[in-house]
Amino acid sequence: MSLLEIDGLSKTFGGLQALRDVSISVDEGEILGVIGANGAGKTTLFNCITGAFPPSAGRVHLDGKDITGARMHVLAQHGLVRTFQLMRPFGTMTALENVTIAVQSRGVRPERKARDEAMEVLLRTGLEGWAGNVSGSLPTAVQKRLELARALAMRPRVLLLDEVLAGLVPAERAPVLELLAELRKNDGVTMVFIEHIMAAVRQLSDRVVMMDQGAVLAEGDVDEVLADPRVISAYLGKEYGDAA
Amino acid sequence: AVTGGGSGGGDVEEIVIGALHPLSGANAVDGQQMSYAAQMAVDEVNDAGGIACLDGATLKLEAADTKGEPETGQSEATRLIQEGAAALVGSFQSGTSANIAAVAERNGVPFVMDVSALDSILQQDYTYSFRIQPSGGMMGERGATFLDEIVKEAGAEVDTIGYLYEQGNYGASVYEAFAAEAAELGMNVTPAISYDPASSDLSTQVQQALAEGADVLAVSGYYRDGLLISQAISSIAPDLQAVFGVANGGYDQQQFTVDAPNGGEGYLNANYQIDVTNERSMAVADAFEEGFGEPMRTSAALTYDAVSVIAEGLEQGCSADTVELRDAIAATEYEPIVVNDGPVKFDKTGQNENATVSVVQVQGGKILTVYPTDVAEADFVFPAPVK
Amino acid sequence: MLLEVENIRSGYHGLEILHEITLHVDPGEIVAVVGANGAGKSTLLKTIVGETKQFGGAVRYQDKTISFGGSHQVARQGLMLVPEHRALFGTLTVEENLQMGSWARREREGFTEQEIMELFPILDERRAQYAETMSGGQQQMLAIARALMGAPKLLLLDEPSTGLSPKLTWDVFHAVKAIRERGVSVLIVEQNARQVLDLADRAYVLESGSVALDGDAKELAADERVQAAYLGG
Amino acid sequence: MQALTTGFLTGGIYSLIAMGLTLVYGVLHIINFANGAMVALAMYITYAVVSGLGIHPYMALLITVPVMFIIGALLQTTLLNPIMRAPIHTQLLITIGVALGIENILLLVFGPNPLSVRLPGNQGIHFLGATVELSRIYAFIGALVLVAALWVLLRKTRIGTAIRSVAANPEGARLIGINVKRIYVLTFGLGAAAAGAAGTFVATFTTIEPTAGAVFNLTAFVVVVLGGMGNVPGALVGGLIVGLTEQLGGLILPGQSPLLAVFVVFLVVLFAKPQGIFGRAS
Amino acid sequence: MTTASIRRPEPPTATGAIIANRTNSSHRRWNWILLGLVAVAGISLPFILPAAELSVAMRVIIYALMGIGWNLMSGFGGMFSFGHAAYFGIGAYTTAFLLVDVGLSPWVGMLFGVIFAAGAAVGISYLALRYKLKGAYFALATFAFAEMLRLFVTGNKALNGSVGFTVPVIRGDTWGMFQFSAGSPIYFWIGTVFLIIALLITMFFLRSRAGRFTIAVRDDEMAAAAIGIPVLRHKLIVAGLSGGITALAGTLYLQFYMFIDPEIAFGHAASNNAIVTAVVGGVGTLWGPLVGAIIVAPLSDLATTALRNAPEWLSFLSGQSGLDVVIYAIILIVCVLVLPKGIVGTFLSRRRK
Ligand SMILES: Nc1ncnc2c1ncn2[C@@H]1O[C@H](COP(=O)(O)OP(=O)(O)OP(=O)(O)O)[C@@H](O)[C@H]1O
Ligand SMILES: Nc1ncnc2c1ncn2[C@@H]1O[C@H](COP(=O)(O)OP(=O)(O)OP(=O)(O)O)[C@@H](O)[C@H]1O
Ligand SMILES: [Mg+2]
Ligand SMILES: [Mg+2]
Repeated sequence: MSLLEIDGLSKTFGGLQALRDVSISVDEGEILGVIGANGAGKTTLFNCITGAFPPSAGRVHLDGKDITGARMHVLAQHGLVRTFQLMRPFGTMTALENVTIAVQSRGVRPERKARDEAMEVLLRTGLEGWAGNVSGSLPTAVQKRLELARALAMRPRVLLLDEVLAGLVPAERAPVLELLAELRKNDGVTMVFIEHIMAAVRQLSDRVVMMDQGAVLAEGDVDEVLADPRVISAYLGKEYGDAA
Repeated sequence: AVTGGGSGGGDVEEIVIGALHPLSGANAVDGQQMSYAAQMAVDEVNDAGGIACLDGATLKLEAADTKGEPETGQSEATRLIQEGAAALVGSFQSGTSANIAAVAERNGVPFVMDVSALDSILQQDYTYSFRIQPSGGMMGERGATFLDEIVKEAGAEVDTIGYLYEQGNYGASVYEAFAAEAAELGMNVTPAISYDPASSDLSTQVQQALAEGADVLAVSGYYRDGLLISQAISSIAPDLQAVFGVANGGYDQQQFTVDAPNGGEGYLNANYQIDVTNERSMAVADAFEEGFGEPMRTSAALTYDAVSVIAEGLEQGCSADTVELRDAIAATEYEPIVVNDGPVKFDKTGQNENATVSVVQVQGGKILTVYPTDVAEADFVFPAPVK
Repeated sequence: MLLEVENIRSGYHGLEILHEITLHVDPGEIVAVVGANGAGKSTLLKTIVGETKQFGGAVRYQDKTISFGGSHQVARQGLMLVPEHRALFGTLTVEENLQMGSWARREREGFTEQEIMELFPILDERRAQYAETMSGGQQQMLAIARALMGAPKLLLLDEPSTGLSPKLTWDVFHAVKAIRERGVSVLIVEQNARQVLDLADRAYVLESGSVALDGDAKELAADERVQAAYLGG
Repeated sequence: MQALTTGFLTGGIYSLIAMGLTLVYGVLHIINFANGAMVALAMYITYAVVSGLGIHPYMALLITVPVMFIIGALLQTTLLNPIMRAPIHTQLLITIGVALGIENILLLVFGPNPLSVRLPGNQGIHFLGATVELSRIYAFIGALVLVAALWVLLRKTRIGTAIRSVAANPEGARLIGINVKRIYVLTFGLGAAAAGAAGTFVATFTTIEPTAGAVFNLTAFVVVVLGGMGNVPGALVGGLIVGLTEQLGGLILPGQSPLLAVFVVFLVVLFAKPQGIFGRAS
Repeated sequence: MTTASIRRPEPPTATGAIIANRTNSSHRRWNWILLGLVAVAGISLPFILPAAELSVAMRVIIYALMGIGWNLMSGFGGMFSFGHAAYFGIGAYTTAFLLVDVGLSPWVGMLFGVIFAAGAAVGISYLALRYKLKGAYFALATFAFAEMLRLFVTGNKALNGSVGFTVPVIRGDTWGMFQFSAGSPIYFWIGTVFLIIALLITMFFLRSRAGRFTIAVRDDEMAAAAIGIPVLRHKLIVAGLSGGITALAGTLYLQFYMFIDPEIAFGHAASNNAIVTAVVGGVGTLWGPLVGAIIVAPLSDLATTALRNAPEWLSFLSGQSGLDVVIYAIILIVCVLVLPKGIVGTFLSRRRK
């Protein structure tokens, strides 16, 4: 039985059909990459899974339990945690406070203990030096990593990552990729990640789903999907095919 | 309690009277007139040699702006008392007066209300508050009586009275008293329509009030809404014998004859008024107009009377001590410049028991007192259909 | 020299982000600026157009000095920035966005509307669509097209490929080439160092608010320090 | 019938007054608490012009509209432009200050006596079983003309598109060469000019007092929200809804303020369509 | 080609975390010191101030309570309320009704007032949030609720309609009935206690987990939900606290002025005062509302007094009604233009540098 089961999910905004009958299942401990052109509905898929807004049709099961339309904070408490494509730090708080809050929301008391744990997460994500800085004016890359740190502080079982690498230069991507690999290995975290950077998709994912205009166009092994002519024409472009 | 004035002996040189009026805000027109009238009354006493029995002690007026807000009224009243006011006059808005009355009571300083119709202010068992003008209830009741008498004298027949009143407490209390009295006198008040004085159009309400074929339309409201009603009436052009204001704040203003359609010709209003048959009243009114540049409103005349009552109390009681002054005012009888059934005399709640109204009518662009006959300057016209 | 930046210092709320940066752009050039996140690339572009306050130094465009708050004036002189977050008029249609782009055009020669539509055919199809309902990639095209409508002499692009699919990234870089072929100079900031160094004539590497390296783009691409930090992975 | 007709015409007046409010909110995102006071100011200008020069009241539009435009532009330049980035409550506070200032300056200059402006030839006419004054019908037509004029300005002219651009994204507008502050000034000026036109029309059938505009503040807010904030034709429809609700509400709930019915409708609409009746979900 | 080495972005201060903790605890110490100062001032002021100024001092306290209430919901909770008159009015009216018509002590009335106002705040906010109202729409919805209450009370006979309530006068001091002789310093002392309680509530709230969560929700709702914080619950908690504190101001107002009517209680002037106080002092700061109240509450009196005792060459100005309000308005505008973040807000952001 798969851990996260998405079944026939659809979402319309006014006249726009952002998701059409999307069915995906993710096994425990698996890393699933999601690719697709801009506007394909990838972020919307995350939004519907995590209860940011209810899907128009379809069901989502986590661990066999129907979680369709459950509220985001409840899901987070059950270990279904996401990051945001556009960073959303608590801008008036320091980096440390941002993470401490996440630890506290798991019920960790007293504050000192929560702060110590948060500091560990910052160390792990290489953010320890920024702990005391107000998060709103941190550089984009740091905010990006803070986004990840905050999610990790929730000790997720399933982590939904929305373009965590976008905006990082290659040298900065490597440690993040390492961290994610390690998370799977040591903590057995299941991950679904949206990414436009193919190198990362190749390196990290066990399986890839390609979305186009709200629907799943291709699914399967990374190399298979990236070699699919439909994927090349809709997403990668022929130059990519040439270059590869 | 803090006492104002001096030590109550005869060695007082200057006695402070605090005047609290809305010098700004929506009712500043009246407030400014009233403040001026208070000064006039004070000047008159001083010019005549001050308070004789207190060795010619002079009066000093401290005017304060309530802005029409109860809390400002309260803090200004407190300040005036702290600065030694022996008595207060004021204040126009009932809410503000109620508040000042509480302050006066707690400080033991007499407070003479000029204008403020709300019946309940004097139903708190206060001992330091007095009121010159008739209460809302008194005005409604008298209004009905006088209307009935005018109709009878004119030999006309009025069965149905449509009634429009502003929904606030003033409109409602006047209307209720009027309706009760009218019922006794055998007139039908139906329908009675209340309205929001802040509305910008009242034609619907006017039409409703006329729905049962009213012979007379009675109106209790303020200036602005009164004017809107007159405009609606003139555009609907109903078949009315008369429009009869009951304690109406608009239909006895000179400005109304300028603003209203057709100069408001024929409009009647039963309200407290300056006594135009009294020479002293007219002298005061003339002096006022000369000094202030505008005709004296009745509200200002009431302030003049209120200050004069205090002066009278000082003279009678021979003391500026607030407690003694209170007793003196309670016992005073004073001939006012407004129409009154005899001298101003306070009952035990502090209400001027002789307070009454008279009926005015717009005739030839002038506002003339027409009833009761003994204070009238002209004959009433009835029926007086308006256009 | 079209644009000359001399020892510029700037930042936010009194905190200095850029330390004495000097660079220039000649007519007809594509100049790239690469650098890590937070290096101050966007700040540099914003400072050039006068959106962000200079603490010291000077920016000269066509030999005229640009000062803080002058962005609408410099746009009229043909210096246009397409910012990181595009700043489109979301509640206006594509057509209206383009129409507004020519606000500052004056008498300058430049792309005609028709030429722009040829460059970005998708926009022609979507003339009546509200800008905010376009997908990320389309919005990026529109933002560039809108700037081109103003007939710029120098176009500043801030990370035009961020968040775009590989295919759209190619499209955008093609467009940049086409723009240069029309004689418009381009100063482009990019994360995508490999592609941009391929495209550019010269490049600057920005680090912590200072220029760490500069020179010919191809040479920089071959530099091992650059390769390690920006081209690896 | 009377209620319907009156409601309709009153609604026109409300939308007339709300027009400037909605424009200013739409572009500047400022809740202009001083809108009512500006209407009052325009009424006094109308009065001064009519009684001073003896011209027809509607001719006063030629003066109130440009004068109010200038006043609005000055207010924006001096008071609001410096704080355009401040949070909404800070801007609100400035407009509260402006409202207090205008109302009390009027009191100082013109004194507290209510004034009025007479419209020559104004009379009641019968119309669909109801009686209405001509001046109100003219005001209604004025509202229609104003809506049409603003709509054409915003939708069909280059400067109008520029105004909408600034509303949509000030930074983007600046980057393509639009002088954003000047557009702000222009817009606030237009808002004030709309208040000016409203003031002149309303002056012909109501008494002129410093607080005469403020009594419309509440309803104007409601109208603006109903119509969708920043939506000019929406303000017209919102105005009509409020006018009708108020009149009919007065019939249904006698004794209660008719405004109560208006607020009930207001909340119902707000909850059903948070962006106003014509608001586009974003 | 220059030859500087290539580095990864480094934080400006490697010891950021330690600094953050230090400033935090020094903040806390300052808060206690200031609170002590408030207490000392509260006790001693009646002995220093002339009695006439005591009513101004009372107004400072009432404004401060309203500002603190508003600030909790709008400054820390991020929900811009334009209708705080509703809670102020509920506090005053509940007390007045229970006192005059039922004969209950104002202390009891106060308790009910606080409970009702908190309930109303929760209810109103729930409705507005449930339907996803934001920013100006949320503000106008709260405004509409306050107006509806005003109109409802105005038209309601059982609540004395537009007349309002007058507190029956009792001679002498009675703690039980919360009434003391006019000008008694006890009012001020009680007010000071209320003020300190409100400040303590704010302080402890901000320090508590719930408070931290609320700030997180204000900074970014979606992100807060994503890390498991129940957004709606925290918004409602802070709205309730806010309503309750504002109701305290209502009761205090009633007992001090001994009169309430619908316009005072529910009119938009009350909402405005709460906002003005907080904005002038500094929105989203602990001490902002109190500082704002100290400036704003006496302002109109100062303007009036200044005109009353105008110097010779300005004497033509005195007696001009409305002028004092104009001056008040000008001072207010200048205040906001010069310090858009408010007094405390500006002070804090200066110090941060
Ligand atoms: N709240 C919303 N209201 C209306 N339309 C929306 C909303 N959210 C997303 N959309 C639309 O749904 C479609 C899918 O958007 P989505 O954000 O899921 O794309 P994406 O695949 O994440 O793209 P990108 O790679 O650019 O982030 C787009 O056309 C977008 O405009
Ligand atoms: N509006 C702002 N207020 C305060 N600090 C800011 C602001 N914008 C940027 N910064 C800070 O300035 C520094 C440089 O930011 P800038 O956006 O210029 O970097 P960048 O090189 O463009 O990075 P990225 O690749 O992430 O876009 C960062 O530390 C950032 O936190
Ligand atoms: Mg996305
Ligand atoms: Mg950048």
